Amino acid sequence: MFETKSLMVLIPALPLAAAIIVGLLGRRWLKEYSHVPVVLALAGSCVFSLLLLKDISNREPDAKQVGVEVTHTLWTWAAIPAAGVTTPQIKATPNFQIDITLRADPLTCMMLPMVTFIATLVAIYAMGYMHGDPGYWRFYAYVGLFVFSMTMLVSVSNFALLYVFWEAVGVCSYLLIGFWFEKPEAAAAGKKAFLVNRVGDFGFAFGLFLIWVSFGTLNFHDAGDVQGVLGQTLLANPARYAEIITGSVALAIPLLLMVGACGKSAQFPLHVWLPDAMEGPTPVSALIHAATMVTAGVYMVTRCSPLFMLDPRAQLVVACIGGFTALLAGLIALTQTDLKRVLAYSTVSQLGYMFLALGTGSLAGIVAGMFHLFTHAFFKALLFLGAGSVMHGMHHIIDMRRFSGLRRVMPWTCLTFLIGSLALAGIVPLAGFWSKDQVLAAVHDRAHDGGPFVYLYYSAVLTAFLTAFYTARAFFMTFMGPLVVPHEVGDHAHESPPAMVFPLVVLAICSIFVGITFDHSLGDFIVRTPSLACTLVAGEHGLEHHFHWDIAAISTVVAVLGIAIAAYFYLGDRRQINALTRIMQGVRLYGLSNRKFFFDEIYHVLFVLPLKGLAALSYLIDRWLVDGLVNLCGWIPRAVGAVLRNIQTGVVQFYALAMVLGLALLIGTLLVWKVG
Amino acid sequence: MSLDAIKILTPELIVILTATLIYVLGAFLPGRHWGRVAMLGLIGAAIALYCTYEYRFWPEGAQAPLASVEIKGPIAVDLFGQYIRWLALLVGSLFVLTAQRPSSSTPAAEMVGTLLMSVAGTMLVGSARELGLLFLGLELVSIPTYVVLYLARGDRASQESTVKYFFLSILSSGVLLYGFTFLYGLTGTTDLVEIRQILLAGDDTLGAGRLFGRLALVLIFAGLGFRITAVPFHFYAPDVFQGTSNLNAGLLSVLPKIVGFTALVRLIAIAMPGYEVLAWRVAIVLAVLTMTLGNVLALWQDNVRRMLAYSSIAHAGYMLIGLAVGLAANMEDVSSVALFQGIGSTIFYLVVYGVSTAGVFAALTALGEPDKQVDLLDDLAGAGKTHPFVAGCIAVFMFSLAGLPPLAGFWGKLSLFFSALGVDAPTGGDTSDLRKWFLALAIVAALNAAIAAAYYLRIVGVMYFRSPLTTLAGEGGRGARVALTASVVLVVLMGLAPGRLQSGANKAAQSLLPAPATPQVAKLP
Amino acid sequence: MLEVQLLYNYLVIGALLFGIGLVGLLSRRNMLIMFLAAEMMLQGVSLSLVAFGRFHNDWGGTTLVILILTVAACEAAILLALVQCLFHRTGNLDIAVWHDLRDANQPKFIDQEVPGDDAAKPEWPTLTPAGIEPEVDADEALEHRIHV
Amino acid sequence: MSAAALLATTLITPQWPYALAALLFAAGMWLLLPRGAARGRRLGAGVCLAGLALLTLLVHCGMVVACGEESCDVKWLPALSTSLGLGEDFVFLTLAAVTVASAIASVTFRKPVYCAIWFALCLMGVAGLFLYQGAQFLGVATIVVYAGAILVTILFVLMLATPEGHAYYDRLSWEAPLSSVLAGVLVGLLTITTASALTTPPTGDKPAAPAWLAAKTTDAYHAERSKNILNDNHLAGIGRELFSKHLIAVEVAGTLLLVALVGAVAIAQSIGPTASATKRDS
Repeated sequence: MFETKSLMVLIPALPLAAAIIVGLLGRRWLKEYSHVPVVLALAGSCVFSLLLLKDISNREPDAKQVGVEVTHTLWTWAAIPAAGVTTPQIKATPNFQIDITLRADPLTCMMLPMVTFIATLVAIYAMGYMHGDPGYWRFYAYVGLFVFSMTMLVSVSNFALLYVFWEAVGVCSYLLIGFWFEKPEAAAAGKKAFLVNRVGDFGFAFGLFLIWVSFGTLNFHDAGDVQGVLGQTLLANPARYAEIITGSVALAIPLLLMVGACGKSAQFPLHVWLPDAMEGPTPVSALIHAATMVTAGVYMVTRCSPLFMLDPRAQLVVACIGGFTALLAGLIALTQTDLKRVLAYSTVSQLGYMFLALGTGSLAGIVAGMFHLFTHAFFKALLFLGAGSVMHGMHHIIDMRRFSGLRRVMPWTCLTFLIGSLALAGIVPLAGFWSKDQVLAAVHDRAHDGGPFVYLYYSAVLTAFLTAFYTARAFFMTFMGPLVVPHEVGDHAHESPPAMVFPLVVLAICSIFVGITFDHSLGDFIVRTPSLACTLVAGEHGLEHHFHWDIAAISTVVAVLGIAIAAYFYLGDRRQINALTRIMQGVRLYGLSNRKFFFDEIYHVLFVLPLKGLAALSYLIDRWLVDGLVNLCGWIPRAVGAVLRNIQTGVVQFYALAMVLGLALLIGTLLVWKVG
Repeated sequence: MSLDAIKILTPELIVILTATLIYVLGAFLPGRHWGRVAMLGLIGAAIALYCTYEYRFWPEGAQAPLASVEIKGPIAVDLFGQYIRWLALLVGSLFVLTAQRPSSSTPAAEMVGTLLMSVAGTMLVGSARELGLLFLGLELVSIPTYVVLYLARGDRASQESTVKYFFLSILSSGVLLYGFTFLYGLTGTTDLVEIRQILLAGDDTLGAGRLFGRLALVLIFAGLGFRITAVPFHFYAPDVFQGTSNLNAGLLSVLPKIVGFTALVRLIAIAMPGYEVLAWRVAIVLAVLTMTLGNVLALWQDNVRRMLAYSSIAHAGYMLIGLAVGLAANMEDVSSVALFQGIGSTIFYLVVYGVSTAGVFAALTALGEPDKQVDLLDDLAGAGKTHPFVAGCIAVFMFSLAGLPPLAGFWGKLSLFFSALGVDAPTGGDTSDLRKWFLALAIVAALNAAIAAAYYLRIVGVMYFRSPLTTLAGEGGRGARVALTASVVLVVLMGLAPGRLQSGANKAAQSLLPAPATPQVAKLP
Repeated sequence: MLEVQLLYNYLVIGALLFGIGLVGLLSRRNMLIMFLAAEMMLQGVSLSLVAFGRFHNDWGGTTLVILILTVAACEAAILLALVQCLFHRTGNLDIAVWHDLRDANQPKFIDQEVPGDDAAKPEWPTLTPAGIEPEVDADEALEHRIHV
Repeated sequence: MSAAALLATTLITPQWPYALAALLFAAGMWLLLPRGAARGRRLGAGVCLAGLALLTLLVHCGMVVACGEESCDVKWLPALSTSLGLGEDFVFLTLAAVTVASAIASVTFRKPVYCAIWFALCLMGVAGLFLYQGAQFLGVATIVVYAGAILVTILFVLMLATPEGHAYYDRLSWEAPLSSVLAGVLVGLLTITTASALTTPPTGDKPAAPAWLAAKTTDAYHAERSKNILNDNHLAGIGRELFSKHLIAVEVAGTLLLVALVGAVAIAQSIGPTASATKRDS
């Protein structure tokens, strides 16, 4: 029905068009109907993405090709031509040329439907959630712009364009975090996100410079006689990579790219912005800060995996950053009382999982990371939307200590949140189980050889336990127990409107089935991506499927254990503690005879306090060391400026004096320093 | 020669005649017909623009009509001159539009006419090939500037800014002229082409003349450093910007930079072969000082114009990179690629910077009212809500100045950085040192770009994330709005398709030197 | 004199004039004197230019000096108008008055000590009176002439 | 070679007398500049004079101080010290002395009117120097344009502005020591540059004239010059040059004058009732 190339253009074009329409007409004319163009466009994009997926999955790589790829050049964007003269004596510098080229390959085709599908559901959800907000049209314009940028990010075929849309999604994220800009925290959070991301972008940009200097092009694909960085020619002959980039450059390029990925995907030490980014509207948290934009780093590392394969140290760094972040964020999530913040730290932790998988440097690991990205998008979006539903019902109160037992007033939300929680915790047969299993298996494979991966494996298992614990804790605190609602809400606690429940249900169904459905097929599909299909990454054998019973068993046990302990504390004890508190107020000595009270104290001292301490320590490191470094970097130029501004005295003759002084210095130097 | 010269100078003549006409009409027009005066200026600029189109430089083969005009004289007929002319007319028209509604104490005819005169001066500098004419062109930019500075507001601050600019400007003119003196003394001619030939041939008539040459180089750098606001010749900029109107601040941050860089290219990069080693080192030192100082001081400012003054200083630093590249590359070979890339990226950056800056100041003008301007950063608070269109445009300009893709400023910075990274050791020469210097320069520039983002975003943040403190009138006139819209369209267009402009700049840079049919360069002993 | 010696001497005189003008421009606080000093710098430049022109047997130097003369005239015109207005506003010609525009944290410039009017009444030469001594009208003593 | 050694070789040998002269000049300028009280002005004049005299010896009389291992001796460059005649020398030296001395006076006198008058004298000197060079037109033009037009107008404004003629700001200088030292350094640097460019220091006993000098001393060269720049029809030569090669420049100069005229009128017209009286005049 549609040609591949027109599909590739239509997918990003529709959201862009919708964003422009809403941006121009929304304020005056569309007003509360601003969602119409965006929802329609996103749904259209989603359909086209699926068509494209079908198209690409039907293609088989021919003999000359590594993997499957389709590229479509729209126009030449910029050209900094080397001057026309080239004489034999002059080393011709290559033209710096950027073509607007879209590409479709399995990796892109995996990302596109996921992004557009979740975006569509979030847009529908926001119809209920954002209803009546004065910036309704603005919200939809931003969302359209974001989806355009994100779809472009995954479909462009050039590092420069990747960088452009990398920034573009950052800008959209900035705008959406600061959406309620009258609120000081929101403005500050937007700024923080932007600034921390700049640090990452700085590294990324330097990585791009190095790539350009080494390869002479920024293209992924081959164009004419220019051999792309990830083009067929180089992939077919991976030995050339080692000739082009050698020594420290081979290490520097992946590390600099990883710095960029750390910024965008909120990895240690640049993870600090993501929890604060929860100041934005909850649909935004679900779409941008859980499912799509934050995975851009993972996507980019996967896309560039041939570059990461060149130096094992780079892989180790990626794995260590991932593993450490996963553990750190898991620990912090234990003690958070803000529902959205628990989920935010959980996102950081799960992204760490993905990087850990990518860092194994095996095809199975990369596939596992992408698979986890895929499943995580569904259940994390579900959880966030569920949290948003709670917020909607609780009049924007999200502190878990102020409500409980909401299962009675919000049955749909409760049910879908439960499914999401179980999926996140990794309970059979929900989505999280299958992907987490693959990740653990990939790490375990590397741990056979000993070395740091052994520790990474154990920390990953520990993280799985923590994940189950804090997820269950959040669920129990919110939905179980006696019905408590904040007094601001009064009797108005209610289930959310159908526009919000519908996406929840759809996502819940997806969270149940995407794992088991795509367990093998997703891997088989994306290994045909050129970057992954080359022998450098795929090795001799390609992808092999094993189901690791031992690992599945361990992860299940760990998850169940986590849930059980959470249940013990937050189902039973909370009631006990509440009752106890009341009794203790009346009868002082009675408490001593209550054995449960002792247990509680012992557990508290033995278990909760150290963890809490550890969590607090992590938080402190986070707060003072990392934030402090970031602040220091911002402080230095200001301090220099404070000193230098003293020369601007306002007296003309001082200025003239300084000018002549500069002149005298220049002349004096040229007399002494006899160059030229 | 004279008839041909007149033909070639048609655009300048038209602009000057329009200005004169405006002066004359100003004496007869009763009341305040500012709209008409600005319209007249605009028509003049448009006709002049059409005349430059006669020597269009977009199509490939269009150099032919230019080459056929063989003129030995003070006017260079090359694409470089055309590019500068075209740029001057473009930003000049934007400024004329912005000037459509001056304050009630400003005599509009004098204002607009004088403004056009300085545009004519800029155009003249673009194609001047002789020391005397070059000097007059520079003065034809700065003398009108004194006048418009004074006429802008008619209050104490504007008087102060005029007096500051006046004295420092005549000091710098003196220094520049002293540099001209030594250049003339070195070679015995005022014609830049002849100077180049004499220096290339190595028969400068003074025995130990190299000392004179170096002296000339440094003095010229110092004199023109004032125009381009290079540190330490930048001092006037923040004070003068603060004390004058938004329109004048825009004028001051664009036109002197254009003439300064044009003159530097013509005088140092082209006319003084054999002195590049000193020249590129001076340029690098100035570049590092200039961009760093501009950026760190901009972090502290609360006055919008003052902040933008420091920003304009920083941008001069970026542009000096391109000049340094051009100078360093020239060392080896006339036909060197990097020479053209360096100079080409500098003039491309001039376009990008000029349009963005003209846009910013047009927007600030539009937000204020004729007798009360937008001064402080606080005045802009909440503009995102009260004036969404203008605020959005300012945000675009800020992002462009900060160098965020995909706006024009990004390409400007990118081509500068690439030209710096493209400096390569010439074959056989031991200049590994050279590459290192330029790598360091690129890194410093990148760091500076990161610092700069902080204060550009601060403006955006103030507009969008704060609630208004004062009410912005938004009575700057329709002209300012049109100028602002035109600039924003240009910035976005240049961001989406900068290719032709870049290749145009490169071709312009190539046209500075005769085709490399005879690439032999006699090295000086 | 020999050509080279002539050139040498003129260049040094030019440099001296440039330097003296610089001192005046940098130190003197009267705006008109500052302008005179700046013109003196241009004189130095002109001398050097003419000397170079003669040395090279070329007209370029002379023509450049003529152009400099023109520009100096233009600058003088602007300056005089400007000084008129500035004087009208502040009542003096002090350049240091004009420093309201400066970086926000900078203190105001204040003279350390303003010297008093130390111009003692000079003794004017007087003619030996001859004939009948004229009566001096006190009102006719023109105070302002004392200091020119 | 280290930077310090470079500095030493560049600045100390044979250029140190120049540095000394410049330094004396700077010190004299500082003493001469208005500093509140009038003390030390005579000393300043003396120091300044000493510096200038040293400079004259070095530049005009071709004195070279060559330092050996143990002692320094003074030598004279024959190529430079040869003069064509005592009378001519005297005329030149007088003109130069008048010019420089009145220049110094014109920036150091406290009363602005005196400054302007000294400046007029300086202009006379410059005009004389122009004439001495054979630049007749410039000599006349300087007097007509500067002394006749600009200076008289400035005097006029001065009279209007400060009739009593002794304001506090005329008796104070801004950063006098720094600016005079800076100017001294600049003069020194320029002189040293000129000296090293134009003269070659004597090697051994016999000071050698620069080889390239020969070209400028030939009869043919002089003959050509007397046909060109030192022609009897000097004015005609300038006119031809100006209106052929520099025609465009002349036109631009005309434009510039127009702008200045209009600008000056526009500025002068703008004096309104807004003027506030923040008088700091004593």
